[in-house]
This record gives sequence, structure tokens and C-alpha cells, in this order.
Amino acid sequence: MAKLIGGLGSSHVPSIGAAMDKGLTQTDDWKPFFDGIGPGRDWVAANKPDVAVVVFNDHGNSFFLDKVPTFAIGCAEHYDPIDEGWGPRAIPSFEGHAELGWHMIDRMVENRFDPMIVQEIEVDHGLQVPMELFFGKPDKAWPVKVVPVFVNVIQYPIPLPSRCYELGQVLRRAIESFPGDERVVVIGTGGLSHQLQGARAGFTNPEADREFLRDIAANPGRLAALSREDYVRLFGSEGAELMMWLVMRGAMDPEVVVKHSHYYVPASMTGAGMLVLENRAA
Amino acid sequence: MAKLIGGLGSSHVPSIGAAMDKGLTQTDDWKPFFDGIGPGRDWVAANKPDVAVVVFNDHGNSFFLDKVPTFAIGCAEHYDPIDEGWGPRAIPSFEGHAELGWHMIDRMVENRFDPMIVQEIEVDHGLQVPMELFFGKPDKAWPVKVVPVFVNVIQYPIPLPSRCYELGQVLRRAIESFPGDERVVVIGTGGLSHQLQGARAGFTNPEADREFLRDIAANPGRLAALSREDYVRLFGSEGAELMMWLVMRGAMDPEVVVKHSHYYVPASMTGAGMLVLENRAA
Amino acid sequence: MEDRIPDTPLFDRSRQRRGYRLNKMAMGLVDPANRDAFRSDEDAYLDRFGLSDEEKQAVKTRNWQEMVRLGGNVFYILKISAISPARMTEIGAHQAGMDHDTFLRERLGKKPAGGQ
Amino acid sequence: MEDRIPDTPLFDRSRQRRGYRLNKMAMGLVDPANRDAFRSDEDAYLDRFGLSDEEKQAVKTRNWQEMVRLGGNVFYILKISAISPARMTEIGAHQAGMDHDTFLRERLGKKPAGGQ
Ligand SMILES: [Fe+3]
Ligand SMILES: [Fe+3]
Repeated sequence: MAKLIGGLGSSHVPSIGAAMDKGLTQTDDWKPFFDGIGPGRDWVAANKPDVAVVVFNDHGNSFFLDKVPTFAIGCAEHYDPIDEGWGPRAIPSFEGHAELGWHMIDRMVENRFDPMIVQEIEVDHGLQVPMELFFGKPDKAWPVKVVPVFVNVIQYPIPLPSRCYELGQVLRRAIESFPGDERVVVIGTGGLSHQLQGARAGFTNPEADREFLRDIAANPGRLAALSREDYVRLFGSEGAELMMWLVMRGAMDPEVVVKHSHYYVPASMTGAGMLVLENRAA
Repeated sequence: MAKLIGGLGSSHVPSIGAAMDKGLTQTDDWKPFFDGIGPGRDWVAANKPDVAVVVFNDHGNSFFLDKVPTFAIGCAEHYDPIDEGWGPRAIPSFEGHAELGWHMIDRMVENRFDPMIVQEIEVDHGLQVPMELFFGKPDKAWPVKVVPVFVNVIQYPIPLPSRCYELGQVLRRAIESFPGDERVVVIGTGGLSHQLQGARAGFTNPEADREFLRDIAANPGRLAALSREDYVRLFGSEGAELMMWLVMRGAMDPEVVVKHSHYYVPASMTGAGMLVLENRAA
Repeated sequence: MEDRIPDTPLFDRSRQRRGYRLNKMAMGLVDPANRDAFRSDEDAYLDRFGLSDEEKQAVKTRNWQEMVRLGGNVFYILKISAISPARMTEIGAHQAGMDHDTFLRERLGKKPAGGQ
Repeated sequence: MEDRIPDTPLFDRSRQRRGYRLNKMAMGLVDPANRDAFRSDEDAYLDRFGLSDEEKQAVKTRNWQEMVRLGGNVFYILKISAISPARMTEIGAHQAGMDHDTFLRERLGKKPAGGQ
């Protein structure tokens, strides 16, 4: 059976990708952020995952408002980077683990989740940036296959935080019942605090962000019990993205070990974080 | 608050629509079917619903296999008939009850369902034919607004029968908590037994169909407890459509009164049925 | 779930992955411009969707049984019958391996001249 | 949920229904051909999506605050900045009603010359 070897967390701010593209990682603005990502890269290099289940939200690129799925799971053979308006970024296509995606979808449906089944789609910075942060930007091919898990955190009603946590629990059982010897990581992406719209634009909440990074490991029940409005109030209008870290956390054991935690604010207008968790028993 | 005044069931075989279009309702093939729909039409004429929540499946018209939602709920202002390959049928556009659609979506998400939220879509015969059977084909406008509920019964994994039944229970609470005085019917569509593909093509099961029509009223728990494979084995490869009647039934009280029940086989290659249920307390 | 129910192709993972291009080609026929393209140069239209020779042959001979064997789902491939008229019962008879009258009589209980 | 959280536009039912056409227009800009159309005749491009005069005025003046007030969501309208360059922090500052330097300093804790 496949094995879940770790839960990773990462912001997916597009300007992080742009900073890497433009070689700005050592500027005053970006150095403090990029200085802290090394241990995350080292962990994946040492632990050699075969598959990354990437939990992220589309930002009005793959989906328009005409049809918005609450949860959508990819079971395609590959996922190309999408044109968000500036042309597709020059990164390799992501190879999909179609069989694991189908297996996850089967287990979700049997466990009273209602996914959209996706066999053809392109992916935006929400998936791209975390992949670059953990694996670096490859010349030809990514070192892992991916299964994208799209979560609607933009158009209301967005799912409940507790539902996201439960989704993670189902995905864990799906991964560990998958016939194969794949080493799998689940990556929760988005956040941390940021607000890009309204008069409160530019709001960040470093204190709440640091508490989040602590409690997502040590006390996820508290974060799963918050309301959707709590997320927006605490973390800004776009801070509801943090609910996607609960999917990752739900896939892990109740007890985890924090192998790496990093926080810097602001990355562009966002509190930026990275987290590496292992199950204690592992 | 809005009021659920009845639960209706109907086949949605496209050739029923074609028979009406071509004036073939009195031929030897069709007369026995159309002779039995009068009481259903009379019931809606007497009970004057304002809204029809129509539970149906798309047949590869509005959705392709690239992205298949398990459940999708419409909250659009209108729904045009789609071009299924022969050009759109000459029937009026369906006016949507957008606010009720949004309300249903909100309540679904709060109750751990994961709908796709649909603001723009066209609808195929799965919605059209039951509307014509119960309301007749109007010249200008349909006498009710609609909320389409799309259920994936084509691409596996299709949802569990019990999940469909539970969806009905949530929709019931949504309807009865909707601020307004609308009179609402829920229409479950599809089936009954038919198989359009494979060497068993042409399979129907009149005995199972008659038992279904009896038990969907009197013993829905039995039908909700069947497996997806049971539906296919009993009702044919396309007979899994009958699961959508469970959504309608879940919206009704445990005890119902059968106001009308009609069955005829074959309509084209399908066991065709119509059902009108009222809550006993109503 | 494949083949668990005799003579009944469930449209499951393996079947629909196999038929994806074939079904996508057929789905394209909901667009009137594509129907025109299919009518005026069927080979060129089929090539746009990358169909194999085997798949193209099945489409061009209107071999419904074979299209389903290759992963075609009736709801998609049926759209071909909007261009080359074929009744649903004829498509059913073909898959059942029967002539139309026999199919109507044995499967649907119709008298020899009936059915539609 | 609207207005329950001060100065924070939740993209809820009412807001997104109001902004549907505006956001659809902006979403169109993921297509290079539409970007060219926008560049060469902005009025004609906006008219294709049935925008009101108020909405067109907001777009043409790159009035981000007003676009959001009219139901625009930043993830869609941001695509306009691929054509008329504007940094995210400038779009933020405009909505906060501040000049860019003040926004960087007061909201993001940057030194006057910083930001990106
Ligand atoms: Fe994001
Ligand atoms: Fe059907």
C-alpha cells in the first residue's frame, strides 16, 4: 500500500513565483522569506516522495463563476500551467498520478463526499508556487507526480473548515489503501493572512499567523472548529485559504512532529509560511 | 416560509418529448403511455406550484467527461434548452428561482454536501421532458420557476443511493426554511428500467419497475439501502437514473399518500413511469 | 466494477479512459459548426480528435457495438445519429447482435411492424 | 455575510451576482486574443460583455476601488493589470484609499522606498 510520509504547508503567493523567475530571491524584500525555505527543500530531498497531493484553490483561472465546484479532484495524466493573463509560466507540465486520483475519488464518494471528477484541466499559481518552493523549478520534469485537489475558497458558500479537516481524514485512508508502494506527501497551500480587496486591503495578522502555524500541528481541532467568518476576520478576506491546510492536517496522525516551520511577513501583501510535519509514529 | 406541496416522479426519455413534438401521442406505441399522464397534469393544475426543483442527470450535453460534478445546483435566472446534436428544441427558456437555488446551496454546504454552484448552464431532455409531462408545452413561458439539481449517474463513481436520499432530506429543510410563500414541488426524474448499451441492450424489468413505484412511496428505505450495482443489475445500465427519485423521496415525509401512479413499458426502450406523492399530514 | 454485471458495460474508470477521445469527438457534435465539418470531411474531423484507425473505422462504419467496445458511451456517440439517422432501437439491436425486428419482438415485446 | 466584517467585501451571493458581467469580462483576458481585443479597442471589448456605463467607466479609469464596489473580485479584475501594469500593492493602496508609499509603510511595515 502507498505510504503517507509527511504533511507540508506552504503559501502560494504568485509574487513568490515571480521573485524566483526574476532572480529577486536575495533582495531586501525577499531574502528573509527565501532564507527560510531551505529545510523544507532538504526534507523532500531526503525523504524522496513519489507523489504530491496538492490541496489548493484556483484563482479565477481554471474555473469561472459560471460553475464552481466545492471540491474537485484531478485524475488526469498531466496538468499544464495555465495562462493567468500574462501567458503561461515557463515551467514544465505536471505529470498526474491518475490512478491515485481515481482511487481518492472512489473513496470520497463512498464516504459521502461529492467531488467534481476532473480529467482535463490546467493549473494556476496555487499549485505551481508550492511545487517550486519544495522541489525547485526543474528544467525538464518535476521529480514527483501530482494529484491536484481544488477547494473553493473564493465564492461563497465556501466549505466549512471542519469539512476540510474531514476531507483530509478520508484522503488519508484513500492513500493508505492505494495498491502501490508510492511515498506520498500532502501539501496544504495558501495564506497565511492577507486581504487583497476592500478598505482593509493590506491587512495581515502576524500574531494569528504564528498561532496558526503552532496550532495546525499541535491543536488542529481548534482550527477546524473555527467558522468561515473567523478565518476572514482573523486572516483577511483571502485568509480563508488557510482552511486548505486543514485538509493536509486531517490526513496526518493526531500527533505530529514539526520538522520545519518558517514565517515571514509581508511577502507582497501576505504573511508567508512553510511547514513540514511528520507523523510521530513514522 | 416556502412550502413543499408534493413529490413528483417521471421518466425523461427523449423520445417522449419527440412523440409530443411530432404529434404521435395517440399512436399504438405511445397512446398507452400518454393516456396515463392526465392525473399528473391535473394534480399540478389543481395544486398550483410556483417552483419545481427538478432532479435530473445531464446526458453528455451540458457536461463532458473532462469535469463531472457529483451534484450541481442551479442558481441562474434562466436555463435555455441545449443543443443535443439536433439543434435546441423549440420550447421556452426555463425561468430559474435563483434565490431558492442559492439558499439550497447554502444549506447543503452547511450540511456537509459539496455541490457545484452553477450560475450559467443550459439543460437537456432530462429536465425538459418531465416539465412537459407535468405542465404541458407552453407557447411562451412555463408556469413555474425551476431549480435544476444535476446528479451524476453516468460516469463512475456515481453517488451512493443513500447519499441521494440524504440529499433530499437536506433539500426539504432548505425549502422549508426559505423566506417566501412559494409552493414547491420536487421532481425526481429518469428511468425506469432501461439499458441502451452492451449486449443486454433493450433490457427492461417491468416487475422491478412496479416494485420500485410501490416502494418509493411505501418503503423508500429499502431502495436507499440498495447498492449502485443493484440498480444496474435490476434496472439496466441506465437504470441507475432511478436513484434520482430517492432525492425527491428524501424531501418528503416518511409517510406519504400516492395520488397517482402510472407505468407503461416500453417507451422506446424504457419502462416509463409517473408518480405523484403528497405528505400524509398535508 | 467492469464486467461484474453480464453484458452490461459500466462506464467506469477503465472504460471511459479508453473511450475519452472517441467520446470527445462525438461530444463535439453538439456544435453545429462541427456537425458541418463532420458532414463535409469526416476523416478530417475525426483526425482532429486523434482517433486511432480502429476508432475511426468503427465510427465510419457506424459500428455501434464496436464503438461501445472501444469505450464509447451511448450518450456521446448517439450524437452521430443526428447526422446519420439511426433510431435508438436500431442502435440497441446492433449491440444486442440482432436484426431490428427480432430485437423489437424479443427484447421489447413489440409486434413485427411496431417500434420506433 | 455581507458587511459583517468591517471593510471586508465577502464575495457572497449578492456581490458576485452584481459583479458577474464585470468579472466575466476580466476573466476573458486569460485568452490572448481577448487581450489583443482589449488593447486595440477597449470600448468594443467591454461592450461585448454588456457592461453598464458605470462599470465601463470604472474599468477605463482603472478604478480598482470602484470595480470592487461594483462586485468585481480582485482575482478576475487583476487580469486587467496584465495589460495596464499595476502592482498588487498599488491596487491594494487604491482600495485602502492611500498613496502607495503610505500604504506600504502603514499597512505592510515597509520602509518608504521598499515594496514590490
Ligand atoms: Fe491564493
Ligand atoms: Fe436519462
